[in-house]
Amino acid sequence: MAADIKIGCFLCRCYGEVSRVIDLDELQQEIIRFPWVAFCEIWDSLCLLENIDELTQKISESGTDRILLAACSPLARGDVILHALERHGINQASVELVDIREGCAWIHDNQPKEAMCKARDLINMGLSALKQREVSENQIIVPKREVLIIGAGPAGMSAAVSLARLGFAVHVLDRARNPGGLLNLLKRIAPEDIGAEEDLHGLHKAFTNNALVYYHPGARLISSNGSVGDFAVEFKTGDNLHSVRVGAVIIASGARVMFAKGLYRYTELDGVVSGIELERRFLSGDVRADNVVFIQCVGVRDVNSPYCSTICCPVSLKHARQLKDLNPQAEITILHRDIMCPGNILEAYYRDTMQDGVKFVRFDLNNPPSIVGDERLEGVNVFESVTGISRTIRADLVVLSSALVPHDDAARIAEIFDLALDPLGFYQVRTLMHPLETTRNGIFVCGSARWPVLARTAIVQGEAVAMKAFALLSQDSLAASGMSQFRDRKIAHAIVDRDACTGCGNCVAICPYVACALEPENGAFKSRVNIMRCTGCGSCVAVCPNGSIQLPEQNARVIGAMLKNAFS
Amino acid sequence: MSIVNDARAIVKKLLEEKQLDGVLGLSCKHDEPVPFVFESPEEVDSLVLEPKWLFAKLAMNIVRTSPADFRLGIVCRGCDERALIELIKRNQLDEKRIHVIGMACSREQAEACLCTRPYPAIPHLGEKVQGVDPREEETAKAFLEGETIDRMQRWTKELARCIKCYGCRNSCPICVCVPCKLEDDLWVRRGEIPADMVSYHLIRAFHLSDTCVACGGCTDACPVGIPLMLLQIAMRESLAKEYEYEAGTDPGRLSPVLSDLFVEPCEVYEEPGWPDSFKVSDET
Amino acid sequence: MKLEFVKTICPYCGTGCGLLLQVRDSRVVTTLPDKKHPVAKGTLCIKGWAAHEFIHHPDRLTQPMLKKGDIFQPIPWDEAIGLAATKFKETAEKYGPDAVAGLSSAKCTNEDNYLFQKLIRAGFMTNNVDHCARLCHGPTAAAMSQALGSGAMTNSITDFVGADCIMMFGSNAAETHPIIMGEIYKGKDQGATLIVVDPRRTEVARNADIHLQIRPGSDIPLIGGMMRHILDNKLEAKEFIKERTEDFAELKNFLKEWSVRKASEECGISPDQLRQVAQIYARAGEAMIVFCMGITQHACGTANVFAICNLAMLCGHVGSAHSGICPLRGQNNVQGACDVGALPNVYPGYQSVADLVMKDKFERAWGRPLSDKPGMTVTEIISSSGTGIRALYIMAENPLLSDPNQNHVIESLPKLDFLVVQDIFLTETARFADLVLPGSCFAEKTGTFTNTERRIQLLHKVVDPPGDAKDDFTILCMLGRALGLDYDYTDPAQVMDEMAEVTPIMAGVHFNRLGSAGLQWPCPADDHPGTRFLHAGKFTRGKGLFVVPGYTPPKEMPDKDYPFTLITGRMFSHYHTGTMTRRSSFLNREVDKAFVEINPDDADAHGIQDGDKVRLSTRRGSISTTARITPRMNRGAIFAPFHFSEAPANALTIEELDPISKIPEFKACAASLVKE
Amino acid sequence: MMKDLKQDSNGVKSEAGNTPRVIVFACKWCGLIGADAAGRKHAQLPAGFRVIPVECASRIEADAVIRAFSSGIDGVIVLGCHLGGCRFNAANHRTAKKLKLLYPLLETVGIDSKRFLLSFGTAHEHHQFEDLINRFYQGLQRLAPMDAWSGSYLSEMGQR
Repeated sequence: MAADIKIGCFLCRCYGEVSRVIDLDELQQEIIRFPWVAFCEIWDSLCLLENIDELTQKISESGTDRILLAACSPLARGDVILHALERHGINQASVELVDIREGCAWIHDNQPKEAMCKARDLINMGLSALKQREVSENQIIVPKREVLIIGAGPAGMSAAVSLARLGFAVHVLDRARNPGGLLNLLKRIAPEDIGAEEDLHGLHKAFTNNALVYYHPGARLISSNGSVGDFAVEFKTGDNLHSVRVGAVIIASGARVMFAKGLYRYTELDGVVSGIELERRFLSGDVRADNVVFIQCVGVRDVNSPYCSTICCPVSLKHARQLKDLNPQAEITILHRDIMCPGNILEAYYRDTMQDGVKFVRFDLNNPPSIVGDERLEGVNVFESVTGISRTIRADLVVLSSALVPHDDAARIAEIFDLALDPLGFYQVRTLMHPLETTRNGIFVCGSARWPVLARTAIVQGEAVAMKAFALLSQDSLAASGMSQFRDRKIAHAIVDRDACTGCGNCVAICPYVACALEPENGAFKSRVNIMRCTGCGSCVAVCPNGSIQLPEQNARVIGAMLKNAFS
Repeated sequence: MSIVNDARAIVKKLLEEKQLDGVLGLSCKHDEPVPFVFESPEEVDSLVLEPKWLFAKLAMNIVRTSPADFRLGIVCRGCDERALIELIKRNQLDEKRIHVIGMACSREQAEACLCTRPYPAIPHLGEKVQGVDPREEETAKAFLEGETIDRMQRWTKELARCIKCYGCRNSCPICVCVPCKLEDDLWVRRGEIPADMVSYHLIRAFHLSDTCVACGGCTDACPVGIPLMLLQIAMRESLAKEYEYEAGTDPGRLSPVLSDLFVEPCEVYEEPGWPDSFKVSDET
Repeated sequence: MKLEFVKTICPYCGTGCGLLLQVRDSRVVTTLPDKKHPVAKGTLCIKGWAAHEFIHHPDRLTQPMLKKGDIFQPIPWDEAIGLAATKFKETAEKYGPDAVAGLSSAKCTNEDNYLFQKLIRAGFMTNNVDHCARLCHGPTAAAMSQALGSGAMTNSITDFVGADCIMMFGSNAAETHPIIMGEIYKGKDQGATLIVVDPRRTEVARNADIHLQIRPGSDIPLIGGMMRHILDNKLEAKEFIKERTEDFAELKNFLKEWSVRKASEECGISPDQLRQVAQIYARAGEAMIVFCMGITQHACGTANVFAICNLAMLCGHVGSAHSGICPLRGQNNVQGACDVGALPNVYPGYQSVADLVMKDKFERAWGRPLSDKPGMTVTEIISSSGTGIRALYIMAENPLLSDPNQNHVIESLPKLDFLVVQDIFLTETARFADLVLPGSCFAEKTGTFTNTERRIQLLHKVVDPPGDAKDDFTILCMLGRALGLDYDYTDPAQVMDEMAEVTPIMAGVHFNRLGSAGLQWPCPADDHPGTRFLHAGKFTRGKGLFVVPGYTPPKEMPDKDYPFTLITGRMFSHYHTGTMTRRSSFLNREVDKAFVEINPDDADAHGIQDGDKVRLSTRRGSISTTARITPRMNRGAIFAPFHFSEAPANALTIEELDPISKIPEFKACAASLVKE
Repeated sequence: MMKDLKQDSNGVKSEAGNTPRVIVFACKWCGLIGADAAGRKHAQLPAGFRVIPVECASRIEADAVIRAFSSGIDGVIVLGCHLGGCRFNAANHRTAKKLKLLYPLLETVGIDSKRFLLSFGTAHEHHQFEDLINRFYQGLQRLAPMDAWSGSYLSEMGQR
């Protein structure tokens, strides 16, 4: 590291908050002695507006290349200062913020001697870190103003429409022949209880005749390259290959209705049908049934697929009511484990259904209902977990409510885009805080691809991701800034020393963002980091056997120097 | 004795049938066994199997410096085979270009090495014998058991003898990094013996935590007799316990510590009011 | 893809570990330990692992060079040899035979050394041949051969395992002979008490049971005190003394003056500790003494060794499997070089030149008239350059860095009429040469090395010397023939056979017998298995001789101008003058700059911080180096390694010679240290 | 190092009332927020610990922890986000697994596992950070000092 580096120091009294515990003047005397310290000043405060202007002026005049601020924690006012400096064109990487208020003065104010000595150490650590720090080079790209949407269900369509409305061209890939996704199979929609077509109408219209929406029916994804701001995606419709360059990708590939083969003698007895079949009968209009039994939680909420697909309860309620409308005398029983109807609207929907005279019987997982009847359906035997009585309910139609399961091609798409799937096979979202982001920057997920949702929610989510994509692509340029830090503070991304790299592949294996890749280089392999993908978490640094991959801003020498000066 | 003859027969056959371009093994002309690449069946008569010799790194260098179509056979023991597999997993070696002629070690050898698995996946030579449990062995016990403070003193005493010959690293079949962190002032202070003990030895040991095949090369190569291999035992055991993972046994399986908890879960210690902590802070 | 491994012997210290050098397209690419080697058993030290690194270094000399004006110009071999021969002849005729001298090398094989000393002796009829043993174990050879009859290590390295007490005087084996240290630790683990006498708190000292941190150069008082205590408490081995030694009375007499109290004051050790140590050593069933430069490199070096011999004989701890006296030889073949007579006072096999019978024998063997006048030693040769000595032939030595008071050497060398240096690199010394001959390194020659335990081991040629360089054997033969000697050997084996004829102790040694384990001399007959330990039952000289050690404290004691005692020595990653190790990237990375070790309190007192540039001065000269602050130094003592030509410790050392063996006092001189 | 040596005799240690020296590697997203929160409520903590902020706990290589111990530090804490809530897409899972392997090693050479704490999920929970530091210190107090390493050996080597 350059030994001739000059560091300017500012110590903040914070109007006595710090200085009543720590003797800053003494510190100043010590600090100023270091050859690499250009100057050291004590201010009453650094964070007020006028301070900041003064500060920036001071810094630019002093001509020092690194700045140390000994003040409060970044969460208090620290980041305000850093952010302000950034705006004045002072790279945050060249500024070190040492927290001597929350981190020292306030938690040790009953032991000033130790606090003093700790403050000294913290500042030493800061200085040594500054000396060792490097600044990672930055890569700017101009994002493509187009978006790729996979799937044309409610989610996909609404996303497409709202993006188009914002003036973005969207390519929508659909595995089906015409847009609408699962909605096309439905007659009515829960809980609003309106006709699917009429509900869809507006969306459909906005979608189909829209100059900015390029709809590719029967499309099949082939490959993807690049990263946030500029993805190159190839797909086929029929035999002809298309390739598009887009700035962001929205995955709205939806989910699949479970095929309950072998459960409750489904496909053995004609009387036993799935919810989706019932829908078909509604559409064709030939539904005749006096005794109908619905069975909930088919194939879900058990050890194999331990999740609630959330839509089945509302759907069954919807079906029950439709049947009641057709035949008010019909005896309708819903066998359930719990009725999942969160929120006021669904709750109301549930109550109304009860009032309509639909019976609800609770069973439990350990002895589930069984179908009675040999060649033709006679009834359903159920053990009521509430009363503990087991009885047989007559039925000429048994409906197995159909759960949604991850779509078959989810895994394929995930592979093409290097995305992670959660243990159930739905798309992994980044964290609680980033519910619509997948594990890769610039790729979003919405609708039932992310998690089974009702049409309305899917539409809302579609609009939401549209906004996300818009926020991303409406910037005129993207920097490789990893994840946005507190207040969008720029953070490091990893770089590889190609000479030292042994090509062991640890970084590739561990990178949570698939940012590392191995490239053959005269016989051996060398790792390379895609800095647009890299978020600077540093996992790779920790597993690199010989430190050939580093985060410049916090390279091993920085950590080493801080350790060395931690207690001096 | 017969093992040697079997070995020679197998190697001869492989070479005659041109299945391999060379076989790496020990050649003993005038009573000095040295590593040698047998390329013609005639040479094979000088092939011997003792003493225990680790060929993995050597094989790597040979394959790297030989033409791309050169296929190398290696007459090696279980530990050596596992080392080869680890090297393959780390892209240091192309598995298509090597062929292992596995040899099971004798009980004596196993005891000498404290080897838990003294045989290769497929023992072409010799009879599989039961491995030994290092924790049963007396000297090992002294280093692995007893009070913390005793172990500390025991190890300090041993490690304080280190003469920093780098033999443990050089003889390790899996240490291949150039440059090596151990030569970096940042991690290990240079120019002093005993080597900056805690850093040198623990960093070395930890770098091999999920890679060590317990071949004992480090112990054998230590001039002052520090039983370095024992540093690895506990870590290997914990990997086995948590993930049923043993380095070098499954070419297809990456080290579990490189994946997240969804893929390979491990026991997470939960302390009330103190989530996701990995250790008990106090018995009270 | 041909993979080739050649077994050979490590070129560094006297332990003589076995190496396997891997050769790929006629370059040595790696070093591996030799698992079958009797001493090393498949282990190596840091230098051993890097032994191959300097072999193909670009600095290697590739052709003979003649100095014209100030610059060297390459010349063909025949010319070079012819020139050398004529020059030497002229000088000998002009100024008489004793004007010619040769410095042989402990880095070269026994065969090379034999040919070299024969060349000087038979070629010019002078005994002015010596080598660096003078600067390490000269006193050992002198004293031990006088007291016991043989100057060599009495036992084998593996014998440390089994001793009850191991006492180390002035040896930092952990850095200088690491593999031997391993054996010593083994011995300790098997129950031996390890006692270390050293003014520095070296790694050895830290790992010892007892560490006596004596004042530099106060060994005789210490040993005197011990012996006195042993006598006072009747712990001496009366039988042994009566049966096997003589002149005991004189020792007794001498010990009168060394009361334990006086002794302890002299060496700065508490009387109790001194007594304790004496008891441990005397009571031990079998006890080993290890000693090294700390004993010998003093103006009273020979006396020190006498003292050690006395101590050992007093307790009867010599001449059995696990008790003896073990001087650890520094150079890989310093033992051999002495054995084959590269010394001014003896012919091969320690046969005195002054002894007319021997002279006669060798005159017949070599067919040339010889001189019966003992020749000059290294230090004398250098200092009388230009006066006594006119032409000098240096083979693979670097006196400029290895000899005391460098400035003096620098003045002397140019005074020579003619200086030939034969080496593998253009060493600091070679720069002063008129003629430079490119020699070969250990990997480029066949021959034998003799390690510190008298084990004669075979090394095999691995690669050819670079460019036009020739192996030393060939060069010597060419030169010999040019001087009209019968040097028509074709193979080093013939030389070994010739040696066997004229040297009884090696009479039974032939290449074909050496195999992988080698042979330990004495090996008087072709069927003799070699000797593991000496003096069994009877000393080589007959009866062990007690010689009174005359104690002289270090010449230069610290004073107010030069407040420190400077100790020079080696450290683990470098070797002697660094010619080879400084050119091995791996070793040089470990330690790349000179340093001086100083005690924290002293540092404090002089306001020196770790890593500061400091100026280290003595009355001879001064160097600029870096301070390394470590508690391993006593107050008042500082330590500087002499490997670094940019900060040569021997620019500082005093040229004070031991009266008998002429060894300089490297281990103590007054110095001052100031921050730059 | 000169400085360090003085530390041993009469430096910080005595000055800081012999409070054990602890290094805290805290991830900016949780550990640091926890520390900050503790600071805001003026929680009184032992003064012997120094926080080194990192982007994510996953950046901490075991070597750094080992280096800390080898320079005579009495304890090391690594703080990351909840194992469910890593900002970096479960990067901290790898840390958890990797550094967990350090316990057996430290235990083997006799560095008590109480000296090393690997904890996930202290964001915004000042009581937790406080509690954690205090209990860690209680743990340390109960241990024999690192002297076998730091005293007899390290100090002789002139290390801290």
